[in-house]
Order: sequence, then C-alpha cells, then structure tokens
Amino acid sequence: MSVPFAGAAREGLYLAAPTAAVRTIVEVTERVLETPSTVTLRFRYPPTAEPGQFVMIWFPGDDELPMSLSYTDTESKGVTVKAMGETSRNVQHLGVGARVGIRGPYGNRFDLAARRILVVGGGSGAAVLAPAAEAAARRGSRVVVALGATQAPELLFRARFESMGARVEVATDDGSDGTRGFVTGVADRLLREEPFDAVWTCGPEVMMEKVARAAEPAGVPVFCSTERHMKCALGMCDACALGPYHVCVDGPVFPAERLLPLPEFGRSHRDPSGRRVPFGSR
Amino acid sequence: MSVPFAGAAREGLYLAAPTAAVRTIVEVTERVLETPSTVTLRFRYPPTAEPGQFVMIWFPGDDELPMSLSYTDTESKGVTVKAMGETSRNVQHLGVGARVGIRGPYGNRFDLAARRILVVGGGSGAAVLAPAAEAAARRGSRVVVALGATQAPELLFRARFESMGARVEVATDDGSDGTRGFVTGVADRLLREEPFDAVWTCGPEVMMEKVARAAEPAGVPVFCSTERHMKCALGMCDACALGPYHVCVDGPVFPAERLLPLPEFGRSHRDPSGRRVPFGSR
Amino acid sequence: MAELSVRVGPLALRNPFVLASGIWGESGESLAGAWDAGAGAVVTKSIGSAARPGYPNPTIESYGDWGLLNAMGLPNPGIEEYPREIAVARTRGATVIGSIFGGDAEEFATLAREMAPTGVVALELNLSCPHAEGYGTEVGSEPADVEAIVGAVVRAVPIPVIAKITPNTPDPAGLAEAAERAGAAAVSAINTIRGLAIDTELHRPVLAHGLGGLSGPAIKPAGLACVWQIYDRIRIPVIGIGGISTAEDALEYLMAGASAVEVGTAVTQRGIRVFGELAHDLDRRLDALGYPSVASAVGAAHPARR
Amino acid sequence: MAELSVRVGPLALRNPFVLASGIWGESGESLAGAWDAGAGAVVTKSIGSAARPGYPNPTIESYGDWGLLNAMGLPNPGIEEYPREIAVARTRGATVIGSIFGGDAEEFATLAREMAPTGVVALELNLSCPHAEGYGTEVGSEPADVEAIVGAVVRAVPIPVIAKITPNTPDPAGLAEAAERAGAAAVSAINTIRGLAIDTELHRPVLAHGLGGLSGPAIKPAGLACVWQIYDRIRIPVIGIGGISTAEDALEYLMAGASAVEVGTAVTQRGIRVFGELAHDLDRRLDALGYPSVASAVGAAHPARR
Ligand SMILES: Cc1cc2nc3c(=O)[nH]c(=O)nc-3n(C[C@H](O)[C@H](O)[C@H](O)COP(=O)(O)OP(=O)(O)OC[C@H]3O[C@@H](n4cnc5c(N)ncnc54)[C@H](O)[C@@H]3O)c2cc1C
Ligand SMILES: Cc1cc2nc3c(=O)[nH]c(=O)nc-3n(C[C@H](O)[C@H](O)[C@H](O)COP(=O)(O)OP(=O)(O)OC[C@H]3O[C@@H](n4cnc5c(N)ncnc54)[C@H](O)[C@@H]3O)c2cc1C
Ligand SMILES: Cc1cc2nc3c(=O)[nH]c(=O)nc-3n(C[C@H](O)[C@H](O)[C@H](O)COP(=O)(O)O)c2cc1C
Ligand SMILES: Cc1cc2nc3c(=O)[nH]c(=O)nc-3n(C[C@H](O)[C@H](O)[C@H](O)COP(=O)(O)O)c2cc1C
Ligand code: FES
Ligand code: FES
Repeated sequence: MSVPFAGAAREGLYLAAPTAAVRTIVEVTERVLETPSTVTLRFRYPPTAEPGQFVMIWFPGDDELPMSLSYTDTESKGVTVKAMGETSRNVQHLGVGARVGIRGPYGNRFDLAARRILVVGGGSGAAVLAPAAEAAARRGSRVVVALGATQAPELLFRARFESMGARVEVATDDGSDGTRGFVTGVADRLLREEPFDAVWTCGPEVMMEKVARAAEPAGVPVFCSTERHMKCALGMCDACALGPYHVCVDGPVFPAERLLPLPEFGRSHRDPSGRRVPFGSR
Repeated sequence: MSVPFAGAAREGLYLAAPTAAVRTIVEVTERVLETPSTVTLRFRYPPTAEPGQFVMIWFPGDDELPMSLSYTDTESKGVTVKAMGETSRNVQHLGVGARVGIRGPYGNRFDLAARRILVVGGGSGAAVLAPAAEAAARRGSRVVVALGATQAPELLFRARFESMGARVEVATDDGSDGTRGFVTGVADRLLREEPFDAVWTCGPEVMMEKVARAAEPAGVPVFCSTERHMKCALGMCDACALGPYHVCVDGPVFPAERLLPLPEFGRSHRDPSGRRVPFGSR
Repeated sequence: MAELSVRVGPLALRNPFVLASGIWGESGESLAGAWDAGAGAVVTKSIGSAARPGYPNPTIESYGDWGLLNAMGLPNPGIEEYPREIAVARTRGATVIGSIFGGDAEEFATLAREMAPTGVVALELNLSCPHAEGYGTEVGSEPADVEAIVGAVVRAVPIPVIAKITPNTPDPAGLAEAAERAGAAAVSAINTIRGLAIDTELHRPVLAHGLGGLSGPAIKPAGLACVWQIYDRIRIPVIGIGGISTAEDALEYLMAGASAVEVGTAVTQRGIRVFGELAHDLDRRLDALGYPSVASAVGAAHPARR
Repeated sequence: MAELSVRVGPLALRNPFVLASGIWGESGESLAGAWDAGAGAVVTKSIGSAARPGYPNPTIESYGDWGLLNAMGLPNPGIEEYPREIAVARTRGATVIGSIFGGDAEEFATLAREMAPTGVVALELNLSCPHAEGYGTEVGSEPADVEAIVGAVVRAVPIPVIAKITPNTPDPAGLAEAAERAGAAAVSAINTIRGLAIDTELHRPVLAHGLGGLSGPAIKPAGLACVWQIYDRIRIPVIGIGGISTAEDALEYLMAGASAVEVGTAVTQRGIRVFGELAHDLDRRLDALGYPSVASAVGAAHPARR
C-alpha cells in the first residue's frame, strides 16, 4: 500500500495535490498585523501547495482549525487569521517563535487557466484569493478585484492586490472607503463593465451565492471557496459535508453550478455535532 | 521508517543483500530428482539473490524450513532438498504445481573475488556451493571441487560442477566412486596439490571444521556455510545463535577464523527449545 | 462472476462491503453517496440521545499509510434530528443500518425504539468505542453488560440487532457469546484499538482528548484474530471490521469467518470509490481461486473447512 | 549531554534502553552482545519449568515496515539449563533481568526461586503473552490473578519483581494496580497485541499456531495508551514497551510516563546497534529540548507536569 491518508478527491472535480497527512511542528518566523483584526503568521513548511488549498493548523492548548494558505509559493508558507471566536482571537497574540502544528495542504485549488479574472473577496476571504490572484497575474492574466470589509482599515491585502497590478475596487459597510454597502454591488458593476472568463470568490456564503447568481446571466463561471466545520480534513468524518461533497477533499473550491442546486448553499451549514444550522443563527 | 524487517547483518561481516521479508506464495514449475534422496524444486521468485543466501520455504501443512538457493541468478530460483526428517521427506513427493511460501532471500553470500577456489561439499552441502561455484567460474576463476556422499548415486550436482569446467574429485563412504572415505581426505590432498585463494565448504559441521583446520597451515582462508535451527530468519528470535552470531543474518557463510575459536563449532548446536545439543546426539 | 450478494443472518446485502460507522455517516447525502459508490449497506454514525459536538480538535493523527488515530468523541446530531438524514439516504435507495450508543441498557433501548421506525434494516450497537467516557468499551467490556444491553434492545425493537465488539479485551468471543445469548442477529468486530500519540516537541498528547482509537491496516491482524476466535464460538454470523483496504484484506476476513465486512479508514486512502473497486476486485479474486460465491469462502481457513 | 542513567524503582540502569524479552534472549552470548551494543539492561527470553520447543514454523509473518506477527510459543531451554546462559551474560558484565512464565502463582514462585540466585537484578513476570495456552494473558487478564502471582513471587524472592502487563484488556491500569498492591517494584507494558494473518491462496492461517502477537511500530499507539493510563494510577515506575525504533518513539514513552523502555522488534529493522544509536539520539534530542536528564522527561506530557 502506498497511498498515505491524504484524502482522496472525487473524480470530476479538480485535482487535489498529494498531501502530507502527518503533522509537523513549525515555528512562527514572521508575524504581520494585516488589519486591526487580522494577523498573518509565516512559517517554514516545505511541502508544495497550490493557491486555494488549506492546512489544518494546531494552536497547542487551543483548537486545530482549517486555514487557507495565504502564502503558497515558497517554503515560507503563511496563514492569515481573522479574530472570530476564542481560538482565532488568541492567535492574534501569537508572536515569532510560537510553535504550531501543521498538516496538509489539503483540498483542491483555483484553476489558473482563465485569462480575465474577477476576484470577489469579503472579510477574511481575501486570505485565499490573494495567492491565487498573484499566481494568475504572474501568468499574465488580467485580475480585477472587488474587495469588501466592514470599514476601511479592515480591507485585507488591498496593497498586495494593487502591487500585483490588479485593478482594485473596494466596498465598506460604513462607506469609510470605496462604495458604501456590500461588495456584491461592486462585483455586479464590474461584471457589467468588463468581460471575464472566471469569477473567484471567497467570503460569507450568502455573499458568494449572490455573486454566483449575478454572474449567471453573463454566463461567466464562478468558483467559490467554501467553508464548513472541519475535523479530519481527510474526507472521512463527514463534519464538512456540503450536499454530496466533502469540502475538505472535494473542495474547498467549487464551481458555483455545483453549489447553486444544493438546498443548503448560502442557507445552512452544520455545527460540530452535525446538526444543520441556518447561517447567521450561531 | 523505510527499512523493512529484513534482518540487519552485523558490521564487519559480509554485506547481506536487502531482502523481501514478506511471504509470497509460488508454484513449483519444475521438479528434478537429483539423487535418490534429493529433489530440486524450481519456482518463479523475482527478488535478487546471491549465491550463499537462503530462503525460508513454507510447505503448507508441514514445516517452514531454511533452504539455500541452489539456483540464484534468474527469476526462476530453486532449492534442492535432501530427505532427512518428516518435512524434507514429504518434500520429495511435491510435484509441479505444488504451492509453497517463500520469504527471503536472507543472509550473506560467498565472496566471489577469489581467483582459485577449492569447493568442498558433503551431502546436501553442494546445494549452496553449486550456484556459488557457477558464478565464480563464470567470472573466470579456477574452481576445483571435492564432492562427498555416502555412495555414488548420492553425489549431488556432480554433472553441474563438471559442466562449469571445474575439476571434480569425489569421495564416497562405500568407495562406490572416487576415493573411499570422507571428502576431507580428498580436500587435504587437493590443498597440497594446488595453490588456492579460498576454500568454500558446506556440509556436516564436523567435516567443515576438519577442512578449516587442514587449510590453516597453508594459510588459505576457508569459508563455511553453517546451519542452525531457524525460526524468524530476521536476527531476532535467537534460535540460530552460534556463539556471538546469528546464522540467519550474520551468516550463513562465515570465515573459519571466526568459527574456530567458538567452543561450539563442530561440537554442538541448539535444539528448537534453545538447549545446547552435541552434534550427532539427535 | 462470483456471487457477491450475501446473507448476514436475516439481512440480505447486494455485496459484503458495508460502510463502517463514523465514516461518511453524519449526513444522509453522504450515506447515499457511499451507497451509490457501491457499498452493500451503510452504517450510520453512532447516534446518541442528544446532540453532541464531540471532542475539540485535534481529533485525528495519521501514521502515514498504516494507521490513523482518532478521538472524535461520538459527535452526532442526536436521535431527534437524525431521522431526517436516514430519510435522505433511504429516498436514494440505500440499505441503512442504524448505529446507536448509550450509557446503559435503558438508554440503548430508548434509542433503538426511536431509530427502528426510520426504516433502517438493522441496528448496530456501539459497545466498543475506546475513548468515550461512559459509553462504548466502558459499557461493553463485560459479558453481563453486553447481554443486558443487547437483550434490552432485542426486546424493544422488531429489527435485527448487531453487537459491535471491542478488541480491547482478553476474550472477544466471550462478549460475542453474551450477545448471541441475548438474541443478537449478528456480531461485528472490531472497533478501534485504544491508542495515544504524544508530541514530544510540545510535550503533550496530540489529540485534544488524549486517548483515541487506532484504525487502518495496523489493526487488521487484531480484527482477524477477533473474528477467528468469535467464529469458533457462536452460531450467528460475524461481520469483520478493521484495516480492510483491499479485496485481499476482505477475503482474509471472510476466510477467518466473517459473513460480511465493514470498511472505514480505507475511504480516506482510496476515496469512496473504494467500494466499487473492492467488489470488482473480490469478484475477480474469488474467480481466480475457484470460489463460486462470497458465501462459499466464509470460514474457509478454519480447520474444519480445510 | 543529558544524563542518560535512570532509576526504575530500586534498579539503576546506565541508560533507559532495555532489550525486550524474546529478542536475542535464549543464549548468554546474545544477551552479552546486546549489552555490548549498549543496552541499559537485557531481559532474558521467558523461561518456564521445562524445555519447550515452541510452536512449529511458520512462527512469524512480517508486514513490511510497520509490524510483525509472531507465535514462537515460548520456546526456552527450561529453568534447569538456563542459568548457564545467564552466567555467560553476567561474566561479560551485563545487567540481566530474568523473565519467567508459569501457569499459576506456585509455578511462578518456584521458577523465581530458581532464577533469583543466578544474579539477575530483577524478575519480569510474563503475564501477557497472547498466544500460549495456559500461560501469559490466560493467567494475567484478571487483577486477582495478577495480584496472586505477583504476590507469590514477591514473597518467594528478595529481588525486585516487574509485572509485564497485557494490552489485550479494557483496563491495563487495573492490572497494574493489582501488581502494585502485591508488591511489584515496577510494571512493564506492553506485550504484543493478539493478531492473525490468513493466506488466502492456501486458505489457512499463516502461522502454524494460528493466533499470534503483533509487535513493531503498529503497536506504539496502544503501548503509549497503556503507559499513559497506568502512570496515572500507580506510584511504582512503569517500563514502556511496544514499537520503539527511534529515540523519538522512546521519548514519547518517557513523556507518557515510562521510566525506561524495552526495545524488541526494532532489532530486526536496525540491527543490534540500535541500542547505541538510540542512546546517542535520545541524548541529542533531550539536549535540543532542554531536558537535563532522561528522568526529567518522565511523565512530561501529563497535565500536572505541563
Ligand atoms: C477551508 C477553510 C479555510 C479557512 N480559511 C481561513 C482563513 O484563511 N482565515 C481565517 O481567519 N479563517 C479561515 N477559516 C475559518 C476558521 O477555520 C475558523 O472557523 C475561524 O477562525 C473561527 O474559529 P474560532 O475557533 O476562533 O471560532 P469559534 O468561536 O470556535 O467558532 C466560531 C465559528 O468558527 C467556525 N469554526 C470553529 N471551528 C471550526 C473548524 N474546526 N472548522 C471550520 N470552522 C470552524 C464555526 O463556524 C464556528 O461557529 C477557514 C475555514 C475553512 C473551512
Ligand atoms: C541456512 C540453512 C540452509 C539450508 N539449506 C539446505 C538445503 O539447501 N538443502 C537441504 O536439504 N537442507 C538444507 N538445510 C537444512 C534444512 O533446513 C532442514 O534442517 C532439513 O531439511 C531437515 O528438516 P526436516 O524438517 O525434514 O527434519 P526434522 O525431522 O524436523 O529434523 C531433523 C533436523 O533438521 C533440522 N531442522 C529442523 N527444522 C529446522 C529449522 N527450522 N531450521 C534449521 N534446521 C532445522 C534440525 O537439526 C533437526 O534436528 C539448511 C539449513 C539452514 C539453516
Ligand atoms: C473517524 C472515525 C470515527 C468513527 N466513529 C465510530 C462511531 O461513531 N461508531 C462506531 O461504532 N465506530 C466508529 N468508528 C470505528 C469504525 O467504525 C471501525 O470499527 C474502525 O475504524 C475499524 O475499521 P477501519 O480500520 O476500516 O477504519 C470510527 C472510526 C473512525 C476512524
Ligand atoms: C519474536 C518475539 C518473541 C517474544 N517473546 C517474548 C517472551 O518470551 N516473553 C515476553 O514477555 N515477551 C515476548 N515478546 C514480546 C516483546 O518482549 C515485546 O513486549 C513486544 O514485542 C513489543 O515490543 P516491540 O514492538 O519493541 O517488539 C516477544 C516478541 C517477539 C517479537
Ligand atoms: S473534515 Fe471533511 S470529512 Fe472530516
Ligand atoms: S532464526 Fe536467526 S535469530 Fe531467529
């Protein structure tokens, strides 16, 4: 037997890269405060990773959480963590030298073939979109970014998107920068202004659903980076079930056409016990 | 971890080739009656083997026994089994198509570097000496064989030795062919007649000890292929202990200078319970 | 073409490869997915009286290709919510076996009464999870407890009851005999083997719960030993579990005495398509060895059959 | 340079790596060889009242690099002959621990009385071989039996007694407590895990005896779990055994609560030099992690120590 416990993605969805299932302890080598509520931790982790993939990152004493890799292309990988619940708030205080456990990378990746890409990110969604956009831009694709946040200082990776030569349009809930309101409005406008071959989106599922529906008339394929509660990340425990899929191995990136038919997409997820919980009710 | 359970030979003795520890079931493809009491079974077993090495061969329903490979150089390996106790007697009746289990090859090999080799074989000892002599002859070494048996028809692999171009001198207990008496007498004479770089011997331990002592004055290094009761063949269970060595991984081939100082060489072995038993008392 | 369909006591399965409890078993869509992939039946996640989040992460530790340690902690949506998941799987045609866990005979019986009407073809009782305080091995290690629990469930519901036995015991066959005495239709074995992993760098157990259970190839020898011993001591059928990832593994279990097998960890190595592949490969292997059916290989390694 | 010498109750060992029973343990020269290779002490093969040939071959089945199944069947030269082997090892300076197996407390006590005067520093009682009818697990699975056997030996001989515990039990710590109550100086865990392998081609068990015991990396999680649980429940020291082939494995055991460890199957993977290498590697690893001694790492993963 030679296949490690790596999670085996389903045929017909994207290829997942082979993964390192065994946990490694790494030291945080760099810590960057990206926004008032978001910190990036960098660490040396040699396994190859593709933009879109995530790792299971263990904060000893706290939880182990799925986190997208916000830096994928060198041995110095990174995750960008937004303060949400207890663990992710504690993570904000981790310094250089802190030790965390990493396993992965897991899951599939964004397909970099599209030549004109609209990137729509809300909240910490930019964490996974940035390395993907960077890779696409490096291959010569045109990248346009619609970036949303509650307020101006929370706009994640704005400078990073700009420095890769992308056109960046922002939206804030409070209007402190760019359009006031949801980033979906900006995305709608951009879809009308320019032709795109693909839309990449990550953020609250309700937002992603809106983006997906908006792009339908134009016939532009939308790819959503989804989240579900994760435990094994090996396609086994069923915690991350999303319709017939397991986000950890079949995703996290799905073509919207696979998600839109699912009654739960944008509506409900599952709590750690496996109960179906409507979004926003937690 | 990548080292399989292969047995790990001790430094300072010969190199053992890497071994296949996992058992394979093979079919007997050919059966040759070599002498009235000895049969060769051939079977397809791809792992590389060197002359001198042995396999653990499982006769289902009967015992699993250590047997030298009498054919080592192609995928069609072979063992040559002399009728002794119950199992080896039953083996005489195995036909083509019979299934046996093989693990190995185990142990070390004869060093083929010597240019002039005296081969001294008694009884089934020729089984392991023949492929070694063959390999040496193929490399251009001069091979002289002293072959002993109880009586003429029991002279094992006589034709095989002759067809490799070796000078063959025989001895039989009853004088039915060659010198009457022990093969050690023939060996003594050959050692006086010709210069040799090495002596290879396999047969009853008392015989090998005699050969070793006879070669001492001439200063010719002697290599003995030894036998002890074997169970694991992995250098673990201690069944095959011979002084500080384990025949299964440190041997079966030892330079006589390592064996002669051991009080048990030529005198005692161990039964399956580990008791020390004098030779000839079983 | 060997006959792959099997009978496990009163149950008829289209093939002997059953999805093990705790793998793809929380959602109805996943159960249906395993069925569509070719499983002969699917066992649900073990369901308890109330929703349980399970233990915090880390809940798993992998040992490369030979084993996996987990301490999920019996997360499950609870018996009240879970029937809707079974309904989803049943709508899609799946043969579903319901797994339940409880702290005593009464709780098991109550759960059984709620689970039985959902259309599950049988109930598997989790008497063997090695890392859940008050459940699993803690209530399934003594023959008397097994007999009491199985008996209570058998009396409570009209459908077949399968007792899932722990390997963490000196005498698995004694537990199986207790289940048989109490009226179980079959016994399944094994659950995971109690295990622990320590991170030396951080000097703490890796799993948040500390103790966990080992599954995967490493436990196949233990599973085979349990099935072998149990087969000799009971007349009801045995379902073999533990480290099955190839048809050859499954055949070992069949020959050791299993009438069917459950497959868990292999799903993470080979994907859910493992079910279709196992059935295909077993078919060819049985043909090659001259067995006309799965059933004809059951127990074939026992002396009486040789 | 971390301090490698350890105390295990009354025993002082030059390092924590002890040769496990049944490996290189039949002949005095082999015991001496393991000592010369750097073992902290060597345990003899388990010795019984009379010479025993053990089971016929095949006695082992290998699973590549993660495990090994054996059913040697307790071959041994018998207590009458064996002292001469101990004498050979002692002449060469080895610290020898004598292992014995018996069918009841009386037989154990008799063997102990014969073994103690040979100069062994302690006796390890094999209460845990999983495949020998009438011995091992068959007499070591109930706390009352363990207490009776250990008690009888403790009363019979003046040297320290180590009880070797089985993993094939729901509650290894309960067995360890029984040993402690009876006066054991230490507990060692684990022996092999009951297992079986079947050859499907020949439809029969591979090992001549059928059932065997699994050792090697695959049982490390189980061994760690036992040591972890035992450490929390007794005050006498624990010796960790099972699947140790690297210093990192050993450190896991130390942190789980072992005061020393025994190494068996790794000898077939890495040769007898594994003892020297383990000591060297553990030294470096302790230095890197800032532990001044082996002793300071013992139990380090337990919550009270973190
Ligand atoms: C594939 C994937 C990629 C992710 N990438 C990022 C990222 O790059 N940056 C980022 O900040 N966050 C990311 N998340 C979310 C992150 O895993 C956590 O959900 C979030 O940090 C909150 O964790 P908490 O423990 O602080 O919150 P808690 O207070 O424990 O819970 C708040 C919510 O977080 C979610 N959550 C908690 N534990 C888990 C878990 N094991 N798996 C999934 N969700 C959980 C639940 O929905 C819960 O309701 C990602 C999630 C997934 C599934
Ligand atoms: C490295 C090695 C290579 C060998 N090569 C050959 C060979 O090429 N041809 C050949 O005919 N024989 C060979 N033998 C001897 C062979 O293994 C058997 O000893 C012999 O066939 C008798 O077996 P039996 O079961 O028929 O005898 P039994 O009646 O069982 O016993 C007769 C004697 O055979 C020996 N024996 C039995 N079982 C074993 C065992 N497991 N390991 C070692 N000795 C055992 C014992 O000394 C015993 O006293 C070799 C032995 C060794 C150790
Ligand atoms: C992640 C995971 C969760 C499990 N959950 C359950 C469970 O809820 N109930 C149960 O009876 N067994 C559970 N098991 C045990 C499996 O059903 C099975 O008995 C065990 O894993 C051995 O089979 P395998 O080696 O094929 O995985 C679980 C196993 C794993 C790996
Ligand atoms: C071939 C073999 C023989 C063994 N014989 C004995 C024995 O006689 N007495 C005993 O207490 N344990 C015996 N054991 C068990 C070992 O001492 C040890 O407990 C077990 O193998 C786990 O350790 P490991 O994984 O390092 O091998 C034996 C193990 C093997 C592999
Ligand atoms: S986290 Fe995806 S199946 Fe377990
Ligand atoms: S046969 Fe050589 S040590 Fe076991």
